[in-house]
Amino acid sequence: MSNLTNTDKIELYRKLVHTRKHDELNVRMASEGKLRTFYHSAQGHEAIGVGACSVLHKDDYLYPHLRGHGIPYVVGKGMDPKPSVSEHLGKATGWGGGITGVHIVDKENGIFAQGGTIGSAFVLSAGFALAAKKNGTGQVCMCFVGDGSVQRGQAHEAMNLASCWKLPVVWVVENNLMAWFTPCCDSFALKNIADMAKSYNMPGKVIDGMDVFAVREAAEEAVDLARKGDGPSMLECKTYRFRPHSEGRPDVCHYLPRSEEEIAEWKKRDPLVLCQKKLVKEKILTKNLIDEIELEADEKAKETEKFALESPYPDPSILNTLVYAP
Amino acid sequence: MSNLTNTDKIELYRKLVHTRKHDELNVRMASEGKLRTFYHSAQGHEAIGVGACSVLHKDDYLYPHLRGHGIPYVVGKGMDPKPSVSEHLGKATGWGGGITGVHIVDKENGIFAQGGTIGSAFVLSAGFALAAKKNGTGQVCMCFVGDGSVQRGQAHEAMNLASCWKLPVVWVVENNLMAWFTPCCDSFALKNIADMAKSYNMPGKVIDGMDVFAVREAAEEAVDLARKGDGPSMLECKTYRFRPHSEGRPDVCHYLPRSEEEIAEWKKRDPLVLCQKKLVKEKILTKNLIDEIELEADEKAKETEKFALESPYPDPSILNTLVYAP
Amino acid sequence: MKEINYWQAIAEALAEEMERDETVFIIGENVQEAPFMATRELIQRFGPERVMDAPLSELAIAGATVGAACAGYRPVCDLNFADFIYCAADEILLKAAQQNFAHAGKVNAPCVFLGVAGGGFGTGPEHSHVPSAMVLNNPGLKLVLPSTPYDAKGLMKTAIRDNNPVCYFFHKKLMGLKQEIPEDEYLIPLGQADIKREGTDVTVVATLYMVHHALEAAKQLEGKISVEVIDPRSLEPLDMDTIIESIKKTNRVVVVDEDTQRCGVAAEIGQQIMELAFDYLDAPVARVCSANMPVAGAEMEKYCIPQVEQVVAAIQSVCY
Amino acid sequence: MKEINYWQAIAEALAEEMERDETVFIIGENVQEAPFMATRELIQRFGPERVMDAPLSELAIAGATVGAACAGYRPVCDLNFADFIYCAADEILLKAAQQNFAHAGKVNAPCVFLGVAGGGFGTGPEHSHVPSAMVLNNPGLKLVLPSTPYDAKGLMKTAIRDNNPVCYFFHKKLMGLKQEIPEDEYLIPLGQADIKREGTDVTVVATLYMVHHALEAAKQLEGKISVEVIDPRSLEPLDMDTIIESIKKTNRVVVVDEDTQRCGVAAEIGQQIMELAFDYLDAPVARVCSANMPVAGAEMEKYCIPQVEQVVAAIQSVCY
Ligand SMILES: Cc1ncc(C[n+]2csc(CCOP(=O)(O)OP(=O)(O)O)c2C)c(N)n1
Ligand SMILES: Cc1ncc(C[n+]2csc(CCOP(=O)(O)OP(=O)(O)O)c2C)c(N)n1
Ligand SMILES: [Mg+2]
Ligand SMILES: [Mg+2]
Repeated sequence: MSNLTNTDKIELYRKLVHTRKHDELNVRMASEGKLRTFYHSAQGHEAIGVGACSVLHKDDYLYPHLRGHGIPYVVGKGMDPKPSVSEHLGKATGWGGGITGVHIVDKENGIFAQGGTIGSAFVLSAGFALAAKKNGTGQVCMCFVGDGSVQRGQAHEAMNLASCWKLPVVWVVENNLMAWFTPCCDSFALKNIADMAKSYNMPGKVIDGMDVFAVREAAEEAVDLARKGDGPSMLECKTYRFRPHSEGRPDVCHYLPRSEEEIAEWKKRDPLVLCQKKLVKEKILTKNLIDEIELEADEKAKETEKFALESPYPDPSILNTLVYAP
Repeated sequence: MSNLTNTDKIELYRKLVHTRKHDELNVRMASEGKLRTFYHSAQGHEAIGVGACSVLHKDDYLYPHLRGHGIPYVVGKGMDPKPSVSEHLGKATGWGGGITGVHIVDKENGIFAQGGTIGSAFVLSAGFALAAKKNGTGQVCMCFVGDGSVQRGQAHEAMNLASCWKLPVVWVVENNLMAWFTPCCDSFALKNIADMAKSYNMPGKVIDGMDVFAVREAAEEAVDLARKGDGPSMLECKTYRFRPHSEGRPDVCHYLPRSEEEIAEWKKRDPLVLCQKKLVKEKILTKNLIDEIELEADEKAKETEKFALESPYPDPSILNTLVYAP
Repeated sequence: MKEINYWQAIAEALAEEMERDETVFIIGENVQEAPFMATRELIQRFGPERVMDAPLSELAIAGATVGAACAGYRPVCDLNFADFIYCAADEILLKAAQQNFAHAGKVNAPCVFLGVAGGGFGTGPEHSHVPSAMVLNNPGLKLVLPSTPYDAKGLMKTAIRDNNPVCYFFHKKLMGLKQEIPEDEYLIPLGQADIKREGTDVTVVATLYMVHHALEAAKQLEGKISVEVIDPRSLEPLDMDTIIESIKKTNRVVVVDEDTQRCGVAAEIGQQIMELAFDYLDAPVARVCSANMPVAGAEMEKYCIPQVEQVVAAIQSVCY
Repeated sequence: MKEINYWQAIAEALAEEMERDETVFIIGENVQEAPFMATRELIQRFGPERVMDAPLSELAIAGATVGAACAGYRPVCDLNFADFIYCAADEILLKAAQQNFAHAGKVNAPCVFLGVAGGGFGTGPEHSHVPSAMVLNNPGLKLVLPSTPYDAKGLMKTAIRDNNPVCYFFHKKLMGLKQEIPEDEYLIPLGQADIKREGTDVTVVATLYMVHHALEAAKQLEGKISVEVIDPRSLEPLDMDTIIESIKKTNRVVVVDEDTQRCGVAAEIGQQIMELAFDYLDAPVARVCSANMPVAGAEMEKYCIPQVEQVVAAIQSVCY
């Protein structure tokens, strides 16, 4: 981290803001009943995707977690989040062509698939990492999952296989202390998920998932290991989701409302606020620059909305041609 | 173990011998082409099933590993191995009624199911343990699996669930260093499987799986924990299979013949030999008693063979009635 | 009589059976909030020991269901989306299904696998399927597909009491459907079709939400074609007698099913009709099913799953 | 021409394709020994980087197959027993099958899922199934079922080159079957049925080992009934044209299939025949399939899977 220039730091802040604004756009459109599918807000999680993806090369493989349906990751990797709303409206310009209303794919930028069953990320990403290793060009695969995903068998099998074969993959666990309505304390017997890495004889680290710089630094280290051929690692980024599991759904723990205090407590460590404070303190961010970035992000979000609304739906006659590749 | 009487010790030896003789019977009949299904010999593994099951109560749940298709476990638990050959001949007196030629079931003695897919043992036994807990009568479930089974997702999910819910289950891993033709060193990234227990915050111990007394002692401890409501544990019993994965199949490591020296080395620690030596040394076993037990086991095996050969096949008209329970 | 909706009917059945039989419990992800049954009644009444929020572990949840069932309990395993049956296929389609058979009837596995099924909300390929054929292709499982609150309640109670594993798929689009049902306890046997509408010209066989498509089609054709709508309510056991009786009268039949067409329910029913009533058929059995493709999401969904117009067209095509 | 047996044909196809295309590799449990193909040729020739012994982890193996395929490789994933498709159903039946569709054709997953299938050795319910219908009910997968060494080789080469995931199930009972095949390279396109025997009275449609049952039945009926045996060789794509052409000549048809009867392949083919050739049918399509039960092991197996006598009887029943 020490080697981040001021520009790098501002860039991370900028990405956080863009992520948040695009997420807010989706949240608003969901509340207006405009989205055609569910939306899982990334608010609270931004620093993870943004920080970790910012160390990736264009040709590195990326498997996003469901939060923000890709936004933090693509923004982190320097891609355009514009196709996000289009996808949610089922438009042809969506990043999955509007076919599912959810999934993201971008071959040029290393995003090859996304699945709707939690945990698949683990095994598919092992496959991307296997390809990376076979390619022999120093590519890595970065795969984002939730704490819940780690409870699935896929996690175990993929981590074991990847470690045995020294596959270049970094698993970033976004531990928001909860999967759907079930808290981690009731669905893990151990405290830190990162400790599970020991079962696979690979590095596992607990990171402050609200601190974009901490995430970036840890990601850089893990990616370096992978690129060098030293195999997989796991980063457990502790975070919190500021909104309900998905928009319009109850916000409960088991069946009782989540604690207001807990939410308020975590919001004090909002990743955007933390980053801004730090950079202001370091005199890297000025009030002007903050406003400028905010404005730019608002503009960008507006553009995204307009683009989505004006985009055409896919031509239904293509559906038949999509079942099998030519 | 200190509290084992001489009779207990002789009984353990007796059970080892009976297990071996019944296994040899199956192996011989397989070589004669008489068995209707495959047979996975337990030779080398006997101390594990015998030692661990000897601490179970009649109403404790038991899920056997595939080695010996149940023999070491039922003998350990004090049940009759007689239906073994019958099952392999597909006879109605087999312990699964001869329907599959493999599976064992004995409700009275706590054996409720066996599956043909490696790893199912983990999740089904979590269910038996859940029932045990709900019953509230201090029952436990003991589940035997191979090292290979631990590589499946079922292992991870079941151990995590059982630990979260403090289910009374003891997982006994028969680590014979190999799953089918693939050695553990190529399919685990860590050395001792028992260390995986840490991921589930439960006790995990490495045991000498050739020493029936060591196995029994560790099992007793783990079962006590489970009965007290302290949840699951894992025992990794290091062992070795003396024969090929299944009868009549090549005996290779990956694709090259297994090392003769390695086999010979391990055979020096044959669980029967170890036990016999120890008890002879302790002057508990005499030459006479050894011969007597050998004779008795031979007799018993002969009886089993005769019983199986004379037993009828199931009436095929029942098949239709078995698809759904009445 | 009292008015009740579809999800309330399911919740009521669960509550009544849990009250009646201590061995019944619910297990699954977030079942305390019961996201798809939108009820907190069960957790409040029966507590976390009998309404068990499990980790995100389909293999363990389904496997533990089978194990506990073998050992004398009657678990109701909530899969969330019925599609998630793929995430525990070994446990459900092999272990649960084959338990009784593979062990010579010595141990059976009475349990219910609950899943919300079907399209209508554009939820995309892994959240919109009605995986019926997969269940039927693996004998040992029963399959219940309720189309009304009355059926949902009566069939759920029977499913829980059945000594076999039962897949019980309920439909997203029916959640709010209201109906008067008896105040008193009632059960509906599995394998008893219900004639949802009488008619004389053509028989339409449908389950779940497709029953409502069939009824709507029948209404649109009123005065022109007299449509009989048969809802088998369970596909295993399947009441072919009622279907064949109807065909003897109408000589024409359309099967409407929301599972994928290929190797689906409609092909099976069509083939059985051919085997049992070939000489009564004036036209080939027509089928209206989900297209032979994954179920697309959002706007594209409607091109993948059966629409009322297709049912109308199929009826017209067999009534030439 | 050279004589070769069924497993050698498969191994030869693999070797030729691995030689030709560096992106082809084999992944699975114990593939170096290749237990079901009884060959060590591949590992000796291509080494452990391309013949990869994986941990006992079906989810990871199948998932990694899909991932690597998306990223430009052409993995051949050996499931061991075809039944083990249940152990990675999400990965195969959803992820592999839907990859192209769900991502608007932007990334496809060219791979082969290999499994040894079927009964004949009494190996019991989780080791004797031919899970065809499950594959067909989940569009996006292709399905190849070779009945001879010639077909096995030519179809495998095509399967590997196909840009889609292909399930390739080969049959235990055919392993030692010998046949002369060309010395030179050849490919067989998917979706091209082969008429394994010409006849005029009745059409029998069969795949895998059932082709041999059909041929045996035809032989037994020689002089009495002239039987045409059609082997579609792949069920997706499925060459219905050849089947329908034959029926136009024979007007009678029996479908023999080793998958479970209910919602199986035979029902689908039967229904399609009804839709496409109803007026040509002089008798209902008959089917001979595995019984609606798990496949029992040992002595009981023969009561569960199709026997030649049943094929003979079905032929006679449609030729009344
Ligand atoms: C296999 C599977 N089971 C259940 C679900 C339903 N589901 C969607 S998101 C989710 C919770 C995921 O939790 P986690 O991985 O912690 O991610 P988070 O939502 O907390 O970011 C669940 C249970 C699913 N999509 N797939
Ligand atoms: C899910 C599944 N995958 C593969 C197999 C094939 N198979 C049978 S036994 C076995 C090896 C098991 O190894 P392990 O668990 O270590 O037991 P061991 O045979 O060494 O005692 C394999 C791969 C199977 N039966 N089930
Ligand atoms: Mg979470
Ligand atoms: Mg082993």
